[in-house]
Formats: sequence, C-alpha cells, structure tokens
Amino acid sequence: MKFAVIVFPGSNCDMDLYYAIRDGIEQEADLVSYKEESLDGYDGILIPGGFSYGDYLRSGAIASHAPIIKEVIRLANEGKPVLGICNGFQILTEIGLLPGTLTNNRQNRFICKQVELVVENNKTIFTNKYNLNEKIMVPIAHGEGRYYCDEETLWELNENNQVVFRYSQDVNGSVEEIAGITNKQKNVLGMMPHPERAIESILGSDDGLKLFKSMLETQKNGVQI
Amino acid sequence: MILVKIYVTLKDSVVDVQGEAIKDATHTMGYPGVSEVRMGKYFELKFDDSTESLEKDVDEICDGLLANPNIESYRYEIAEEA
Amino acid sequence: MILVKIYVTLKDSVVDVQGEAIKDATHTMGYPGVSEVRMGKYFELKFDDSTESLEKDVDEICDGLLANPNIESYRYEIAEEA
Amino acid sequence: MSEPTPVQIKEEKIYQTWGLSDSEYELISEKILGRLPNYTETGLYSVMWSEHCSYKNSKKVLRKLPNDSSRVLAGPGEDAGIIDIGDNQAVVFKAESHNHPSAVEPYQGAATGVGGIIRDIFSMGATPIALLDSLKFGPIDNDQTKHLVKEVVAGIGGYGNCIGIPTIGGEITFEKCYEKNPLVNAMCIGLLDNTQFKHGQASGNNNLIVYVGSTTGRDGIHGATFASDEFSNKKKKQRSAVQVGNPFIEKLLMDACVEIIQEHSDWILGVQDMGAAGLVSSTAEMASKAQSGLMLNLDNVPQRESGMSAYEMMLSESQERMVLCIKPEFEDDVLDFFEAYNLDAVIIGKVTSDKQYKIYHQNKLVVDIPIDSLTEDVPEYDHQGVKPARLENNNDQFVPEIKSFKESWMNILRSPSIASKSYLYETYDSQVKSNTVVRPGSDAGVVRIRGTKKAIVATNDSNSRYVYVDPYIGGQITVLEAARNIVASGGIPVGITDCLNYGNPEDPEIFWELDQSVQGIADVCNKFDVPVISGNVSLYNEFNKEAIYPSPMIGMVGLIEDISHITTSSFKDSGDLIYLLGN
Ligand SMILES: Nc1ncnc2c1ncn2[C@@H]1O[C@H](COP(=O)(O)OP(=O)(O)O)[C@@H](O)[C@H]1O
Repeated sequence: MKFAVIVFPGSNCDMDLYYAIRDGIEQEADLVSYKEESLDGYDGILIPGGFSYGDYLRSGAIASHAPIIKEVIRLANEGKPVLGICNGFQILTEIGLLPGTLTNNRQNRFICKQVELVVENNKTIFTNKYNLNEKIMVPIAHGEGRYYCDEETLWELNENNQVVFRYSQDVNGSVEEIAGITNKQKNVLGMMPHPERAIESILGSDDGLKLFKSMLETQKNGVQI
Repeated sequence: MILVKIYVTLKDSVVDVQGEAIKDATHTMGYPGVSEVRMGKYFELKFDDSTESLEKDVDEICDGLLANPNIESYRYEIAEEA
Repeated sequence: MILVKIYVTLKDSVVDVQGEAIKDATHTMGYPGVSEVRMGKYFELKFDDSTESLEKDVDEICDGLLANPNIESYRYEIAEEA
Repeated sequence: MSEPTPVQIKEEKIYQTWGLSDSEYELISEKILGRLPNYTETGLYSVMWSEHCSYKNSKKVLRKLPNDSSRVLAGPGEDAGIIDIGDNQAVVFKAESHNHPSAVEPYQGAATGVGGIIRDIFSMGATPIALLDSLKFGPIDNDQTKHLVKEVVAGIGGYGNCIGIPTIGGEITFEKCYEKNPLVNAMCIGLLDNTQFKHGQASGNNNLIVYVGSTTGRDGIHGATFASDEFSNKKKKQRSAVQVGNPFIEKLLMDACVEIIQEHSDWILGVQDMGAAGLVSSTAEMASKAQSGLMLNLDNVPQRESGMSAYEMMLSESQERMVLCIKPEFEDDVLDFFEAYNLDAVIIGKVTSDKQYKIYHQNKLVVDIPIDSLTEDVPEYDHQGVKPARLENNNDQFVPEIKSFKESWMNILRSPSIASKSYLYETYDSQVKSNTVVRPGSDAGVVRIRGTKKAIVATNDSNSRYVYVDPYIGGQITVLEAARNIVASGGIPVGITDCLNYGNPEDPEIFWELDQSVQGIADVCNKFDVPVISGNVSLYNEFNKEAIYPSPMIGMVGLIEDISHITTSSFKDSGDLIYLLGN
C-alpha cells in the first residue's frame, strides 16, 4: 500500500507519520509537497499533525489554501482513505471534508500527555482491527483541540456512527468528548490524538498501530464494512 | 491605498475560553464590574488602489481565510487612505 | 450595561509574523492587491452600570492585561447598552 | 536624526551610555584606530566588547573548565560543542541564557531564547532533537510572578511546540532573589549524522557572504549590552524594541540549513547564526576566525523598516536570520535553494584579504576598522575576589526543628520548588519526532536515536542555595546532581554545557562566588573526565544592587548504549524492594 504524507511549510509531525508507515506497518510512504497538484498513484492520504504555517491565524486555516488541497478533496470524494491527525484534523474541518471545528482547549493552553480513548466504531477502514469499546492509550499534543459543532451536526454524527474515538474523560472540553470523527462515507478520518506516536511500546504505547494495520487490512482484503 | 478594517468575533453560541480567562483575570485584578468578556480578532488589510471589486474580494478573504464560518462572524469598514 | 470595544494592535516597529503569513496566503488565494496585513485583537467587555471611574478601569485593564505595552498599543470606544 | 560626530562622542562621553569605559574608548581611539571612531564604529565596539559577546570579565575563570576528552570533536569557540557518540554520529549541544529579555517581555524573551539556542545547533549542520530549560523565579505567591511564570512557560512552549522539537526536561525553582531578575536558560541538543561539520568561518578571498531569513528591523538594538546591564527601578524606561520570535520561519530556516550543510557542503564554507549583536557579531566572528577581512554592503540587507541607519542595521537583533559564507561559483545554486524554501537570501558582501572590516551604506564607507580589533583586542579583566562577609564567622549551623514528621513531609511536598511541575511541562510537546523514551517527570529526559540501539539522556540542574552557602562545594554539588540524574537514567555522562548566572563581577564578593563555584565545577569535571564543551555567561543579574544567588546551571548529556538499559525514577510494582545506596 502506498501512502502520501502531505508536507506543508512548517509541518513537524510529517516524519513521525512517515516512520509509522515505513517501520510500523512496513509499507511505502512518500513525503508529498503542498505545492504538488496530483496525488495519482497513492492508495491513502495522510495529513500530519503538529503545526503548519506556524498555525498562525488559526490552526489549519492557511494550509487549507495550499495547491495540494484540491487533490485531497478529489481523492476523498473518490472514496480513497484520508487520515488527518491533529493539525491534519484541523485542516480537514477547515476544508469542509469533516464537519465542525477544532478550537482552543477549555484550559486555554497546550496539553501534551497520554490519554485514554474509547473506540466507538470499529466498523471503519481505520478501526476494524480494534474491538468495539476497546480502550486504548494514545498521546495528545494540541492547543486547539476542543471539538465543537452545532446541535444538528452532533445529532447527525451520532446518528450516522461517525464518532470513531471518544476520550474516556473530559480532556479539553470537546463536545461529548469527541476525539475523532469520520465523514458520512467513512473514508475520511480526523482525530486529535496521535496514533503515529503510539506504535512502539518503548515510547509509551503501541495502541495506535492497529489503526494503520486496519487501513492495510482493508486495502488487502477489501474488507466490506 | 485602501485600508480595510475587519473584525472577527466568535458566535454567541460558542464558549469563548480566552474571554472567560480574561474575565476571571479582571476580577483578580480588582474589577468585579466586568460581567462579560469576548475576545475576537482585528485585522487591517491594505489594498492597492487599483483593486476592483473590493467588497467581493474582502468578503471572499473573510469567508475563506480570516473567519471560520462555523464559529465566527465578521464585519468590516473600508477607509480610503493617502 | 456598558459595552467597551477595545482594539489592540502591534506597534509599527514590531514585526507582525502572523500578518505576514496571512498576506502570503491572500496572494495564494488570488488577491495580489493585498499589500499589507496587520493582525490585532479585538475585545468586547461589558461593565455593570454601577462602575465608577470606567475610563480609568479600562485603561488599567488594557495596560495590565489586554495589551502588552512592550509591543502593542490599544484604543477603545465606550457604548452605552440596554 | 543626525548622528553625533566623533568629537561629540568623545567630548560628551556618549560611549559611556553604551557601556564602554573611558579606558576602553581610549584604547580604541588611540591604540587601535589612531583616530576617533565614528558613531557606527563606536556602536560596533560597544556591543562586541560587552561582557555578553566578549566574556572580558569571565574568560579567566572559564579557562578553569576542562574542555577536552577522547570524545570531543569541537569545544568552546563554535556555535556549539560536539561530542562523538560512535558510528559516525555526534551530538551537538549548548545552553544559553535569556534572562534580561525575559524579565522585560516574558513571552517573547523566553521564545526568542529558545529560537536562538536552536539556531546555534542547526548552524552546525546538526538536526535539533531535544530542548531543555532551566527557570528561576521569585516566590509564586504574588500575581506578578505568576504572570511571569505563565508567560515564560507559554513562550518556551509556543516556540518549541511550533518548530517541532520535543522539550524533554528542565527545572524550575522559586526563590526570593529572582523576584525582579528571573533566570531563563534554554538548552538544545542536536544530532550530527556525519561527523564532518562546518566551522562558522568566512574564509577565502572573494567568497560571498549570504544573508538568509527574516528581514532586519530595529528590534533589540543593544540587546547584548543590555544583557550585560543591571536592572533597577530607575531604569524602567530602558527598553529597546522587543524582538519577536517567528518559529514558523525558523522551522524553514532550520530544515534548509541542515539540508544545505549536509547535502551541499561543497557550496559553503561557513554558517553562523545572527544572535546577540546580530550582523556585526556573526560576520566579524566568522571573518576573524578565518583570519580574513570582510566587505559588506548594507543596502542589500532586507529591511523591514525604512530609514534605518548603518548603526541600527549592524546592531539589530531581529530574529531568525543566518549568515553563510559560500563559494562564488555556487551563488545561483544557493539563492535558488533558499528560494525553494520560501526564504529570502541575498548576497550582502564578500571576504577580503586585508583583515579590515569595511561596511558601505548608501554608497558611503561607514566602517573601516581592523576586524580582529572587535574580537581579539578586547581587554580582559582580572578581577580579584573577596570572600563574602556572610561566609565569614558563620559557624552556627541551621538545625531544622521537626515537630511532626508528617507535617514537615507535607510541607516539603507542598513547596513550589519541590511539588510536581506537570502542570507546566504538559504544555510542552515532549514527544514530537516520536523518539522520546522518557518524558519530563523523571530524573532526566531520554530520546532514542532512531535506527540504532543508542539513546541520549539529558538533564538541567542547579541548586543556587547550596552555591550561595558555599560556592565551591555548591559548584561541585551541581555537577554531581546532574551526573546522578544521568546515571540513574541508565546513561554515562559524556559532556556538559553550562549557563553561569551571577551578579555584577566588578563586585569582589560576587567575583569570588563566580571563581569558587567554577573551580568546584571544574574539579568534579576533571575527576569524572566529563568536559564542558559549550556554555554561556550571564552576569549583572541584579536589581537595585541586590544580586541573585550565584546560579551556575549545568546541562549534562549522557549516552545510553542500549535502550534496554533505560531506567525511570518511578516505583513500578507493589512488593518491589526498595534499597538505599550510599551514606
Ligand atoms: N560558561 C561557559 N563554559 C564553557 N564554554 C563557554 C561558556 N560560556 C561561553 N562558552 C563558549 O564560548 C563561545 C562563545 O559563546 P557565545 O558568545 O555565547 O556564543 P554565541 O554568541 O556565538 O552563541 C561558545 O563556544 C561557548 O560555548
């Protein structure tokens, strides 16, 4: 399986994601510049976390105008898997592939720590290797990670089973402890926690590995969700 | 040169965590009369005089970049400048 | 209720790193006519009607909290409200 | 604004307000130049001859510190020192203080301190892999200190998180003496994947000087002399324009510099960061080290503000700027290379063979001085120390009175310097790059070296109370504490960087503290064969003539040969036995 890791000016978790693919699931990954205008030939698109453009103005706001974004939208609409982690999640909401917004943490400061997540939907291309309601440890590192959406969107998210991960506890004030959601078609996942930082137990947890393995599994065996 | 002043504010339905932190701080500072604080952003953009369709451009820049329509609204003023 | 609108802007001598990144983004979006962007903060504070010495309080809150006198300046408007 | 004439500078003693003494001014005008220096030249001397740039008051003391071992590839004298860790890899590290800027403008002061120390590392071609910081404030029970702590911590996190370097450790202490003069020391560690490194040199006639990065504004002018100044109530107004950090640009600059040094080393001769005293310090040091001269044309310097004088441009401390010395045949390659990173790069001058520093501004020669005179001719002061009166006849030992063990225990745990700091360090991204094996909260932070079994362990330590009570033993204790932290984490100490934070060295008692504590540090370093490969001195940390405690900070780096040897400080399982080692 061949992944594109999108690199924006100032991206800083691009390599983490690259290594998660290369070392974690031993697949191919390319770092693809924000300037590119084609993503042909890739089986999955990964938008890394950290920062982009310094996160000036608002996390993800400036990145959402980069040339590559049109292609990300095209592939998402074609049904290719698109995963946005942290800043990647923020970008996916900014460009409208995912509903809602990530805004300042309730504590009004950056938080970096290991948190517990609950897998709320294991019937997605990203989570089929997890058990339903499985509890996993994954780190967070964000200042603008509080998920917010209006009542109607929230109702839809729940109705369509789009909430994939929730925090076990309130960590940043997100509505209903939402940590990660998909689009309606379930081929685009955005999540604030960093699964790519949780693929080796020596770094504290390898619970994130199954997420990448799920993507691979789906690709290989065409698991029908 | 045309100067455009743009004000972006959080919608009322969105909790303003920065505003709340500031409100608490004003009370600590000894100003209990502050009953609400909302924090927004303020931009000054300068456009070349030659810019046609200024209002359209400003609207697009606000909608697409400066404000996030899910949580924010904006308004602006246009001022001619030397 | 008294509404005070406060505008905090970076002093001209201070580099506006966010403003510059925003300016570049407007060009990428196709608005080359944007020649300068400065980003500031905008606050709306509500005070109880009973507040005496309003201007003094606002000045102190601005100096001590909302604006960083080393790099920012501020101005404000007072509006009576229902 | 018209600049004072050379005669006015002399007669009105304007140089004094910039920190030059009468005898220093005389040395410059009579011995070095044989004429009166003009306004710009006087400015260059005042900043290059400040303690911050020249170490004129501390050099003699610094010589006590050992700086060699079988692992040292480069010691003091470069932007940072380098230690061999085998397999053709090396670690590069340095610590730097940003005390005065942080006192004046805590967020930006701390942020630009982090930015500056990161540039020192990547200017060597090393990839930064970890940050640490050592902070000292007054008691946390007042609003002003709380504000300072909040802003400093936010500034460190704001910069480090954005650029994507994990903050893996540090320390924070609260003590009355730092109330008006907080200490903000930051340390950065980098990894060199190839032990071929670039010296910060500008050599070879006609080679070009390239300026890369942010534009130059009037920020931080006289920051270096300001850093060598004392604070007092009276001088509240003394504020130069504050430098503002731009971690986004620094990230681009970092990636570009590491790449150009590692991939295109044939293009370049030297790279240096524009830190304190910006353009003058970086270019003069590069040329002087290479025994060359330099010609600069300031009209090419990218400027953010209009009407800047030569003096202002040379002394500006605008952040995120680098200087490179390149071969002329690669001019286009270099400029295109930076263009691809969206970074401004321009040629601002060239290397000459006459050892003169010649600066042109608006087609006029505004500086023409021997380049060595800025770096080599600085007078060195030999201060005499006097044992502080408080340490004489001080035989009554403090005997703690313990009424209730439980209560004392709780009080200890409750004291801000001892209590958990997680609230603060959780605002730092300690994991970015996915190499952090031990995060803040243990004895020392550990980052593994991807692709090997090795890991680097690092700690920042200081205990100024001990140093205050006995500078010599306190200095020893500081190194020992750091070494214990490294060893307890599974590493072997391989090198030290330091920040020596003290009061005014012209006060004999303070000089004694400096001298004695450095002696203590040196003696332990020699005993352990751990060299001090880089560091920084911050003197004049005083407020209204009250000095801080003598506060040497030791940043120690250790090597863990096998990541399976890493140990952490927490208790693991119930039923495990607890041993007490030592007396
Ligand atoms: N306390 C110290 N111990 C050891 N080396 C030091 C100390 N202070 C400064 N140095 C060394 O002296 C050199 C010059 O330091 P400095 O002027 O701070 O560097 P720069 O300004 O180029 O960042 C550096 O190589 C630094 O490592």
